[in-house]
Amino acid sequence: MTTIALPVRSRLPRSRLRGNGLALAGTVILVLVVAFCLVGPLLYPTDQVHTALDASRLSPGQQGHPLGTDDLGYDVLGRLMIAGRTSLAIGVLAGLLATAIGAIWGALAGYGGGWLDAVLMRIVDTGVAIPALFLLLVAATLITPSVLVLALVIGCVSWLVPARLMRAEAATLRERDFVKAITVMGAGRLRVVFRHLLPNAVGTLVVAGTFQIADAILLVAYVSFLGLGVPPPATDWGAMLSKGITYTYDGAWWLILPPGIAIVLVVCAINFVGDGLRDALAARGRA
Amino acid sequence: MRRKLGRLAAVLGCLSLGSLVLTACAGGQVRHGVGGPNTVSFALPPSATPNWILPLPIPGYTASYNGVIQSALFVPLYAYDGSSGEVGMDQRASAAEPPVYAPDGKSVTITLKPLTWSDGMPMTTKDVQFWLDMVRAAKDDWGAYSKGLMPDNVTGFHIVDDHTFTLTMDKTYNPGWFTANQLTLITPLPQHAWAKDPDPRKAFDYLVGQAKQLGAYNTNPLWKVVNGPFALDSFSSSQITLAKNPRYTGPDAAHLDKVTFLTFTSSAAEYNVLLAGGVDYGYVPTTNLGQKGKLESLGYRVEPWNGWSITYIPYNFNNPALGKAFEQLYLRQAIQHAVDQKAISQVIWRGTATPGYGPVPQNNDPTFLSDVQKNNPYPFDLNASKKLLADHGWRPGPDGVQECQDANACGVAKGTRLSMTLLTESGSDETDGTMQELKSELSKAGIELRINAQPLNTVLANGTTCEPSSPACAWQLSYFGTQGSWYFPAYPSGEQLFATDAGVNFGNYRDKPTDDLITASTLSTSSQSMVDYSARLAEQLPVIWMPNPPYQVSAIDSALGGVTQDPMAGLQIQRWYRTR
Amino acid sequence: MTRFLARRLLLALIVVFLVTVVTFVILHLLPGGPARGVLGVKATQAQIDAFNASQGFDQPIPVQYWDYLVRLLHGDLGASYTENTDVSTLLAQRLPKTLLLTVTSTLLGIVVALPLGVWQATRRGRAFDVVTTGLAFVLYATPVFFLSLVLIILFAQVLPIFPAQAAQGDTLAALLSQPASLVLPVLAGTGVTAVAYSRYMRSSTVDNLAEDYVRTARAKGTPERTILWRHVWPNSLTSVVSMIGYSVPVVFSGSLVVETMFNYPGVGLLFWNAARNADFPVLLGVVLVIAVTTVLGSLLADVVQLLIDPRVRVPGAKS
Amino acid sequence: MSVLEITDLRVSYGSAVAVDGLSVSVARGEIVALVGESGSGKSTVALAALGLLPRSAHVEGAITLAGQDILGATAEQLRQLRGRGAGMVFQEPMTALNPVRTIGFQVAEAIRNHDPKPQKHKHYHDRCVQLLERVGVPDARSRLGQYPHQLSGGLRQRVLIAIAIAAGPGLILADEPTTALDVTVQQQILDLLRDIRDTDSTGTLLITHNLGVVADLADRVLVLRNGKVVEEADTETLFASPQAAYTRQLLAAVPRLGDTAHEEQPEAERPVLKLQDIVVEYHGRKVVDSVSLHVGPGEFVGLVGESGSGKTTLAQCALGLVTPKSGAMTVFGGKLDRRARRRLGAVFQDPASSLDPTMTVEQTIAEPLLIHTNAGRAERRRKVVELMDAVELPQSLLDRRGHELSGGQRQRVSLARAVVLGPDLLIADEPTSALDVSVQAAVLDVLARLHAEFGFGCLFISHDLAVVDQVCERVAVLRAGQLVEQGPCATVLHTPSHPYTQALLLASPVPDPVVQRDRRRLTSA
Repeated sequence: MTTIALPVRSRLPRSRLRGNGLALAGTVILVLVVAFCLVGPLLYPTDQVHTALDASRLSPGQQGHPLGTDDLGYDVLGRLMIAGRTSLAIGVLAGLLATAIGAIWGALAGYGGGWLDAVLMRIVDTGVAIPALFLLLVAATLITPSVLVLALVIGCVSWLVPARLMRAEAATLRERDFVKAITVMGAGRLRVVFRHLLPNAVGTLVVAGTFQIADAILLVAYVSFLGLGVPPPATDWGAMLSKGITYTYDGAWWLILPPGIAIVLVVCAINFVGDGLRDALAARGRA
Repeated sequence: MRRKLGRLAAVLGCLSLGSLVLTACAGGQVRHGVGGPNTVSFALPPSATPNWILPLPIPGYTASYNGVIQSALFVPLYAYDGSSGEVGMDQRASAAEPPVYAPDGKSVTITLKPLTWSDGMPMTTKDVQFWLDMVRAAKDDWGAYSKGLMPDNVTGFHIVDDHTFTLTMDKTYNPGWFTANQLTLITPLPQHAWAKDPDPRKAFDYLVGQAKQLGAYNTNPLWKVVNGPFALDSFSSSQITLAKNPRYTGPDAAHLDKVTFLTFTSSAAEYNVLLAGGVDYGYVPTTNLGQKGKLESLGYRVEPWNGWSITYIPYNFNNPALGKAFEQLYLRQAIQHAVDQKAISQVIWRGTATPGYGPVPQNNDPTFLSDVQKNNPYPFDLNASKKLLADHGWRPGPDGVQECQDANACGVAKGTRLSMTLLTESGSDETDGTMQELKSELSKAGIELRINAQPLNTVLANGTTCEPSSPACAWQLSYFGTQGSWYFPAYPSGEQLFATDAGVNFGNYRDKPTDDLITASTLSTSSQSMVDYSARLAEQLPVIWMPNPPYQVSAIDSALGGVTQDPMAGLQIQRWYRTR
Repeated sequence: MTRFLARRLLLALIVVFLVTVVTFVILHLLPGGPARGVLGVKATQAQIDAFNASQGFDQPIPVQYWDYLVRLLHGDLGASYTENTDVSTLLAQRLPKTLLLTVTSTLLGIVVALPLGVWQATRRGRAFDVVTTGLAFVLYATPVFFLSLVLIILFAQVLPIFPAQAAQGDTLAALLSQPASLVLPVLAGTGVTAVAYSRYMRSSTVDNLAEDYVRTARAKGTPERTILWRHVWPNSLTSVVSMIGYSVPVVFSGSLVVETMFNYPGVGLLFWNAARNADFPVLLGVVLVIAVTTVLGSLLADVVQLLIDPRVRVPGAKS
Repeated sequence: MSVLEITDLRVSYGSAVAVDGLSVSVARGEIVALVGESGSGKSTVALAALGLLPRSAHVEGAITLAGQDILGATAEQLRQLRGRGAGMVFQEPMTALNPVRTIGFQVAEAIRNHDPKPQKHKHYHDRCVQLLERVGVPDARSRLGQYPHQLSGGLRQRVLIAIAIAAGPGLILADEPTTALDVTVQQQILDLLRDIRDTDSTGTLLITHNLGVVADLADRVLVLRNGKVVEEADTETLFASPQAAYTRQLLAAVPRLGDTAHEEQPEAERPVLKLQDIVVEYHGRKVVDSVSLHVGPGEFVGLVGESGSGKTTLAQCALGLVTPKSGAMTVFGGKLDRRARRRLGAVFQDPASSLDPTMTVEQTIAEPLLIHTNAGRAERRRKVVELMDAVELPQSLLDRRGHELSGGQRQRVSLARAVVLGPDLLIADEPTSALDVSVQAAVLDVLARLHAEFGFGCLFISHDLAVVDQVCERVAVLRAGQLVEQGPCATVLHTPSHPYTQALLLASPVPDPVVQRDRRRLTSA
């Protein structure tokens, strides 16, 4: 379940041994969704810049709009595509950023140990204790949101979990014999961190990264729900959903279901893939 | 095989969740409200908890609905509202008989009604003097103070007897304006109970100090002394209850035993409760207006509540980049031509907003409305926009944005681009929609509008009066959004809005003829100056005129009578009654 | 053990201190400040200056922070701009309600999720597991606001069983006087916790079932049920307990959303309104409370771990 | 009459065959050993005997335990047999007990499971105390309330044995019961198992890789290789005249004390490693207590001791991974700085973690070159190839990664990495302990060859006295952080003066049943 603003949510260890069926399904879903968002507008071009108040709130099928139009007359199917681009772009960028920051932070803490570890991890604890919602609200008043800015902001509030993961991983790896052996033979800190710790944590990081992306997509949805999303006429699934929700009682299901399903589907799919990757890595670890 | 099917189920599970939403359908008839039989619950707008009980406004404690509570407990000297059908004095709700102006218009004699404080003491002229003394002593801390106006313009207070007094003014005023916009500020206060210090300044500070203790409203004996139809029953940040004042002696006694004001976080939360029957008098978010039929089947009547207000987007004439351009009337005309007010009102506001073409509220009262404003001098016409720009030396650049090619014709430097940023309130669907529509239409005329949506507070903090050299003058256009419509006092003159250097003239609009008309509207006794003012600003476009949304669209329990949706945003709850 | 606790307490204090620094600095970086928002559109520049002076905003930030800290240590969190009440009074009113919501949904989450996780683990790969795990995935991917809305539509409107909003009032008693109004918020909050906990419990149980001691128990003829509930269960529990403690921020953030959706008069709602009104003292107070709760949560997790896990509680062999 | 009768057992996982056509029977009072190296399928047999194999295992053949068919038994019948028909003792006493349950609970449960009228656990406490006393747990009653982590490894193994015999089974399945234990503890456990057999005439199926243990305890031996029995014989017959080539090879690979001749070496003047009064503390406890030691150029110095003796800590100290609280350490006569590290190599115990899984063999071996030299790609390659030859690895492995290699191959790569810069000091911490004997022999061989080539001094840490005797010239014996004896192997390991060294020597089982019998007589006397 989600956790708004939960960069701080403790990532659950998931089951091993869940065959790869789900992962495959997840991959297929993701490929389809990405194709839908990227290629879709080429095959089904719509005007997502200019409003058309004379064609607003059409139900599906009317006037050649397969999924109807929204309150400003935007074609919902076309909007779903460009919204998906935003959601996926922010999700992927923010997820990668969070993972990258977290990885380096955690590696330094876990490998450095001692006071460095203490200082770095207290900062992480502090970050965890400050509600991300607060940071996002403040950030939104400081800057004009755009895809890049939002990705940056979300990335910067959600690196804590990967940092903790990476720290644990680094602390374990530090005790591994190959690290000891090469340290003893004179390898420097940077070499150990970048040549040994990070490559060995790639598995963990990739898995953490996928979950981070899923979380970021949800977080974007929340941010938009709070009215802090990308400025119109750009939009994302979260913004579409939160806007659609206000039409719940009108029975305008075409404003709610498509973005809602898109979010749930993509987040599920990414989690499936993440689980699959974890299984694969666990299997390789056992080999 | 079984495993595979199971996995399929998991994937399908993902797909099926949303379909739950589809199943929304009509519920049964529910008893509305949360209180006893002769009570009514009223939904307050989001984040609008009343926070000031003392009928002396103080900056920082200006939540809407403070006035509603205050006037139910403490009868104002003169109440103005729209209960009679147009905005005017509400005699029943006033603490005094209509004022009698001297023929020279420089003094006014007022006779109080025989009202009684709830501790049994009669209301007297001393109670009015108490108010005046305190406001005079502490005018800088008094929220309604404006230099030169009340209390500066009252030079003498003369007590005739316990119920009659005379005010002397510094000059001749338009009596209509003076009563509506100045005398309405006065509220007789229980001097015998509240004057804890003979020094009016100290008395004022004491009362303000007490009023700041919201948690003590329930128990503080000060607030038990009231002369209005209601008394305070309970006060908390999430719910306020007023109970009928049994010792009220005026002509406007309450019908209901209790009225409860409920606070909500969001209009969506309020609407959910409304549908579940949790309030008697609530509001319908515009986006849910399609549900009118359903609400009616639930026993509500749905009525827009029009405000005594205008809505607009100020230009920042002091903006270094575009101020010069904004000064060009043709540009303002071109922009106004690109605003499709009818479509915005009809589609985005679902027919509840009223197009507004000038500085006078357009949907309530024809007294001050000029024909020019009424007939809209600049109807939606993109070709007109383009032509105006083309005629003045603007040509669309490669990206479609108009660029000045001829400084003489344009009135601005060659190469100036018509690309402007609009600071706007975030978090409102209607504002978002309006802004997108505006952006879309302007882009068709070659004017680029960049929308910068911020929380209302940020917009308020940034979109204010500024010096051209100051970095604070970076804003170009600002829209306070749905909560930012300007609500007039009873007399809709423009001295605060469009007069040079006026307090709320955020864009620094300067126009000598306008200033003259505004002065005339407050000082002359004729109403023609208001009509001329209406025509002048409808033509001159000191701001972008926008459709004026209703105060709210109300959903009122059909068994609740006596409700007038007062454009002045008063409630007159004492007149509500239950028909069942 | 006392030394361990003292150390953890010290770390907790450091974190809380850092939180105050960070939030304070961030808030004071905001352009414009709160004056205009607080005083309203009609306020004059003089009034704004007076407000800033009265709040000390004309002082350098370190001075302001020091004043804030000194007052904080005296238990003074400042006063709300908009609700003209002490922040501490507001928090004292709201916090119990939020705790009611979060603790109830956490407990309910535990009650539902832990046995569910065990059952899933023992039926791994079978229909029960796959269906419940699939559902958990879906719930996990559903934004809380969406879930709340679905609950409201289903149970407050289609079947008007429960109220769509929580009971109002300043006291906990007022809230408890209408228990039915708590059902939906608690249910939504439980959604947040139960999914996470069950997934964790499931994997913890799966891992434990593969442990050597389970084989030992089997080899001595212990029935499977006994193995599950008397051997695996207490082991899985020890790891899940700390996870529950660490999930405090998750639960709190979830409740922020749940409170806005159900008009629940708790800290989340307070926070939400304060953010909209730039009510700095309230924002600082709420963030501080959440930080303290978060820190206490992980502290509690460690303490509980200390109590239930003999490996931590009892010193080991000196070998 | 046999308590366990396995006929033609075949266990496979998919296409992989773990056990192939194995038949064995264990009679009452008889100890039968299944011996083999890792992957020989010996543990699978024990698990199969109690029906504990995972569902994915495909089992054929017949297993009769206490007269009952195992393969066709219902779940409840199996449960009844487990503990009552046969008790099982596992290798890892650290993980085989439930960490959050008391000893009392876990022992009582073993009785209770087979009580027709199960009572509360407390009811069985007296019986538990008897059992614990029977297996030699001192202070038995107070142990009931303790948790496994409060007990030492040896005590835990005794508790596991108590659990195994709690329901009075006719058979004990002992799967590597002493592998995780120190030799002195191992000796006690072996004695206990023998004692149980002697007094209760319980049959025992002993599964082990350790030929010394077999020689000490077993009556009959089956040698397993790749799931097949290669030889079956009386213990004495087998050790005296092994028939199968594999058995002979196995026996030959076991290092024995006294096999190697030692030359006296003159005291070196400038030792490559010198430790002087080293003290290391962990949480106020002295792990290493004023140890002085030196390694001369080209000299092999063994460091022996049981677990917890501080030998690994001392090694880490020498490597600069642990900072001593006091004492002086010099490497090549100076401080352990970057220049000194260039002349230093290290090999560790665990082959699984000795190589970076993300690196190829070539990258791994070449890494020290990258750190310390400017050698170009081609030169590095040449050097790596050279070393691959030296450690007897085919060049085809150059692009493999760690997890694609066997344990022995990994340790050879570790060795190659350690010597690639031609070090003057090598620190080897139990480099062969995790390896099968035959692999160990080969790796030790390589080590000797590298020594001959590079002439480095070496601190060689091991728990196995025979291995140390084979490779080292001098040896130091560590006990509880203190050095008890130090000197040439010929002296210390053959005519030890300290009683602890004597006890250690006596406890290390030798793959010779005759010697073991003599020793037993000696110790019991």
